[in-house]
Amino acid sequence: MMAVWRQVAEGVTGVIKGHVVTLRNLFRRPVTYRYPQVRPELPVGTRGIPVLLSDEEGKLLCTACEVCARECPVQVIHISAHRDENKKKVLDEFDIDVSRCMFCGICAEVCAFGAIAMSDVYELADFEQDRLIYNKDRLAEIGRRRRGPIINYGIKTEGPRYGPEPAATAASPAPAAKTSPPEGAKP
Amino acid sequence: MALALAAPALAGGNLYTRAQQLFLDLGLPPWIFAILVAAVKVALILVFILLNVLFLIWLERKLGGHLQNRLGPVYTGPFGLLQTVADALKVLVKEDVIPAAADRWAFIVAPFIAFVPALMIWLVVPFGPGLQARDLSIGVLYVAALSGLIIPSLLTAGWSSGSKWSLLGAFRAGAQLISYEVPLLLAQLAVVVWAGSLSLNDIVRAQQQGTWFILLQPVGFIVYLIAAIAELNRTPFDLPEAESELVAGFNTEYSGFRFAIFFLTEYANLLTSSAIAATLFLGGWSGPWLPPFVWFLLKTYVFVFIAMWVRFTLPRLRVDQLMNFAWKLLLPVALLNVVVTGAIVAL
Amino acid sequence: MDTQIEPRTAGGEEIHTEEIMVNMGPQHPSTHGVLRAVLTLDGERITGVDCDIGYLHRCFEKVSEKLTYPQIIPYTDRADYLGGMTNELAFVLTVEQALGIEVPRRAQFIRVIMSELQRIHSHLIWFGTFGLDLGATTPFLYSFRDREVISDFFEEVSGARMMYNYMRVGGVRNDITAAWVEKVREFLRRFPAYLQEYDDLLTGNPILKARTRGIGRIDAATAIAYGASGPVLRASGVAYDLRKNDPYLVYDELSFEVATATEGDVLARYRVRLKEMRESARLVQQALEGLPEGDFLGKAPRIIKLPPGHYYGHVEGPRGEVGCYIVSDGDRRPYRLHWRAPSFVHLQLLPIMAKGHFMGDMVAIIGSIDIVMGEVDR
Amino acid sequence: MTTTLLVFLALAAVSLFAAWRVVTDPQIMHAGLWMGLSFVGVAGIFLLLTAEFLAGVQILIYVGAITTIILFGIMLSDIGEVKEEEPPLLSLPGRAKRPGTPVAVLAAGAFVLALILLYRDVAWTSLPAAGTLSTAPGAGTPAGGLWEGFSVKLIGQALFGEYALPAEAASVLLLAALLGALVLAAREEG
Repeated sequence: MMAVWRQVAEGVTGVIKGHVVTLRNLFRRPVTYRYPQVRPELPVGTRGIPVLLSDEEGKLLCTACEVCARECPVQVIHISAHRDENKKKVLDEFDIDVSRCMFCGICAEVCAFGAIAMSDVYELADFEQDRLIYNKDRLAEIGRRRRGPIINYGIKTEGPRYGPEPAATAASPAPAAKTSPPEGAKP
Repeated sequence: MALALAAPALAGGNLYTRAQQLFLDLGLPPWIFAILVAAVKVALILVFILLNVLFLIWLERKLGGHLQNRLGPVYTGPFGLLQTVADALKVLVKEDVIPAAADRWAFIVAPFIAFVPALMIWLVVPFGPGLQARDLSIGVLYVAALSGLIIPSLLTAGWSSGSKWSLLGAFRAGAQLISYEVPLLLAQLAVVVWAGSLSLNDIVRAQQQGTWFILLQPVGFIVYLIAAIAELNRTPFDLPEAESELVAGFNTEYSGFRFAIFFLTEYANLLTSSAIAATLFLGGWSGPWLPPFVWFLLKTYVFVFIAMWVRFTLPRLRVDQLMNFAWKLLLPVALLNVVVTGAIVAL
Repeated sequence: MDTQIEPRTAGGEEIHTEEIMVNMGPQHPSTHGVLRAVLTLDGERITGVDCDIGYLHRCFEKVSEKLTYPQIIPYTDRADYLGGMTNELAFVLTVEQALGIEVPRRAQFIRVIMSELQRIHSHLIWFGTFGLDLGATTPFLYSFRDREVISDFFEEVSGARMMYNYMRVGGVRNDITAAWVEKVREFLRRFPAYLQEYDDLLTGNPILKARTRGIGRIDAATAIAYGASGPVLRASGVAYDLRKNDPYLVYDELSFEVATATEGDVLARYRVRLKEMRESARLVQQALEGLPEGDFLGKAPRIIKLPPGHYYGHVEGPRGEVGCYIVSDGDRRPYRLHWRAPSFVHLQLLPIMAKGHFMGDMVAIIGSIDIVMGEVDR
Repeated sequence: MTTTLLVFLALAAVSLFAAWRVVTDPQIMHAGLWMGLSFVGVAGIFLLLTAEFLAGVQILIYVGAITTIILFGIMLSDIGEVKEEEPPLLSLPGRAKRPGTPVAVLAAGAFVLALILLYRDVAWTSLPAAGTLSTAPGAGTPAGGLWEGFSVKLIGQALFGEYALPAEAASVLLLAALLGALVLAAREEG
């Protein structure tokens, strides 16, 4: 008989405790925010779509060596180039099919010239599938538009980097720059 | 709500007699006037219910959001207040799908079998002194009878959809509603015994003279609370439409307008149960300082808040546990409560 | 409560009622992905379960045969998309073992931190969806609230919230910074309070206990026979944990308990996972304390070619033993890659667990084995 | 008086039409729903006669309980539609013939006759006389009917006073039926 009563008491306190938890949370600040108006502050090095970087004069850093196209696991990079009179490769086309890209960042990683970086652009929905194939002009434009430093992650990247140099050593990302968890993350 | 506030003037006040006089002067038969008055009353009640249901749906989402550390609806209107309106418009322009396997006739009729009684219940709810469409002497019985009509509706809906999920949901709904109606009625019965009348108006007046029945009938109130939530198919008793088990139960196949009717009925019933709870246990419209109608609304929303709070806290019961709970725990407690109440009243 | 079906007889003859066949899924709110379970129901009782899988098949193993080893790493994230870090680890460890690469100590510690954060991350999702399966919506949002913090950690260090592509042959891709470590410490300080909230909200709830106790019971012998691992096995009373039984990385230097329970039912699995979250938090704490200075990425050949042979590596993922089996013919690409997915193994237990229980229990059982369909179908 | 008459006629028509459909609708589920409608109509007539309690009980028990049980039964047994080649149990003149039809008509006629004979001698006027016995003022509003507010009390007094024995006998009978059903159902479980 005692056991039954204890069980009942346990059940009632269990239910009440649960209600206290939800009621307490009713008066906390919500953790969500009005997304398109309020935007999350992305950490440096977030992997959005890969973009092409340019130097100070606005010339693309890409040399059309096609390493990225070869290393891309999903084969979404298409490059074509021709040789100019000095037998130097000139980039004609550089397309990324963003609809199939999986944002793994390998292209940026393997690029020996630091010509590709992962941007912080992630809103890619479009009404036409064709528009999801980004050509070199669009990619370069996003690359110039970047906000904050783009860190070309990677193991072997030592080429020139566009944007301010991060504080840490070549390979370490120093992501401490300006991140903060979304507001209200602390209960 | 403002319209409903104007009702006393129409129902009992000066305006009523003057209007009546006007009609008699015009030489019209009195029954035309009676019908007109009835129509006005019905219209007022309909407006009241629909406005409240719109608000309730918004409240449920907003409250749920904040209970869960979310914002809830924010984009449509101030504080997202127009979200329900937007949703209603969206639902109404949806394609009206009747499944090929469905029994057309019953499929179409089913939502209305629940909807019409849900609105009719409000004929006897006392919004304030004299603010009642009709003070039936069998008020409590009337409410019980009409709220029971939802069962055939759900059974019909589930059966006619021609879907197994709907059928299972309908079976569950039928079994659950029948089971929980018994303790619900017994909880109400204890109040009736104490007040000595079935009329909702009398019950409010009895509480005005004495104390609120929640103090005299705490057990009855808890039984009512639990059974009412079960009758409303709300978590933790939302088995008929348990989305993780039955997809959406009896209304799996419903869409568009008919789905809206079911949705509306659900919230109208929540409002009804809350209003009845306020009337039976919380003293109805009685209270100091504020106008009676405001008191009535406040008390109604206390119950609404509890129902929503519970919904966002508890997990769902299993179907056999639901039955066990009704028959093995709730029913004996409710019966005992009636017996004890009867003994106290008799002494 | 006895929930087994008893043969219903009257006058010596068995009475048969018509059974209903129901397709649960492939699109169903609680199948955690696209799983189709064909249920045979006697009223609400389940008399048979027939799982139909493959709706999410993406040819992971076949595609891997056409990819170089570094290219496979992002694919492993997508097998069990809630356990990316441990999946990558399983693959990377296998390759390292084949090549005989020594991984720097700092990288090993970082890998432990990531694995354990991943475990907490995954169990938080499980907690939320399990609550959702039982009809409680609020735990889901609370656990996601807390999970987001870990996602932020991952994003900061790897650049992605789910598909990390973080582990590398020979180490990890990026170093962790002091600021990051401090943030994780802060999270770990708050984490017990979160867990307390979950306990108050769900664990102590009598409805949860009634719904889970004695449901979906599986005994140790059956679990072993079916090759179960992870929390499903440990909830049946077998204290088998690869972190203890076949220590990899630096797990043998860290102290933690293997969470076990003996009942083998849904409630036991629930308890084991909650306990594991606590233990994982302890592990992260220790790994942060002991984090040595040094390289985070060791020396690895530029072009990775595995010597011909068969290699198997495994780690303790959030769901159980994640195994990677590579057959190499000496090329830059594996000749064959097989992925041992714990969810796939545990799904085989579903018919045994579900038989004789109610429709509503089915949902709790699926929730308790914590399947990820991406991993089942691969 | 015209309003009452009109409403009565409407309700009677609905009830009769529904009742007719109950026996003619080939889809049994629909027949069950028609039956519910017929009960609702009868409840309306009760209400018209200011027998509110009876109306409430009619809805609660006949529509809320009996129709539900019948719908449940139909759903569980999966009878579905009566096939075209099988004529409905009761066929109307002109449709396919059923040997049972004349018997059914005879039985129904006899039942109606018996009811008429039974109720012919009931002194309907005794009700107001009983009303004077009730000293309680009741709660009827001025707008209510003559006996509004009294009927529940009267019925209660009658049930637990004069007719206590029959009422108890009926409840014992129901209890026995309930237990019987329980025993039958329990035996199936083995």
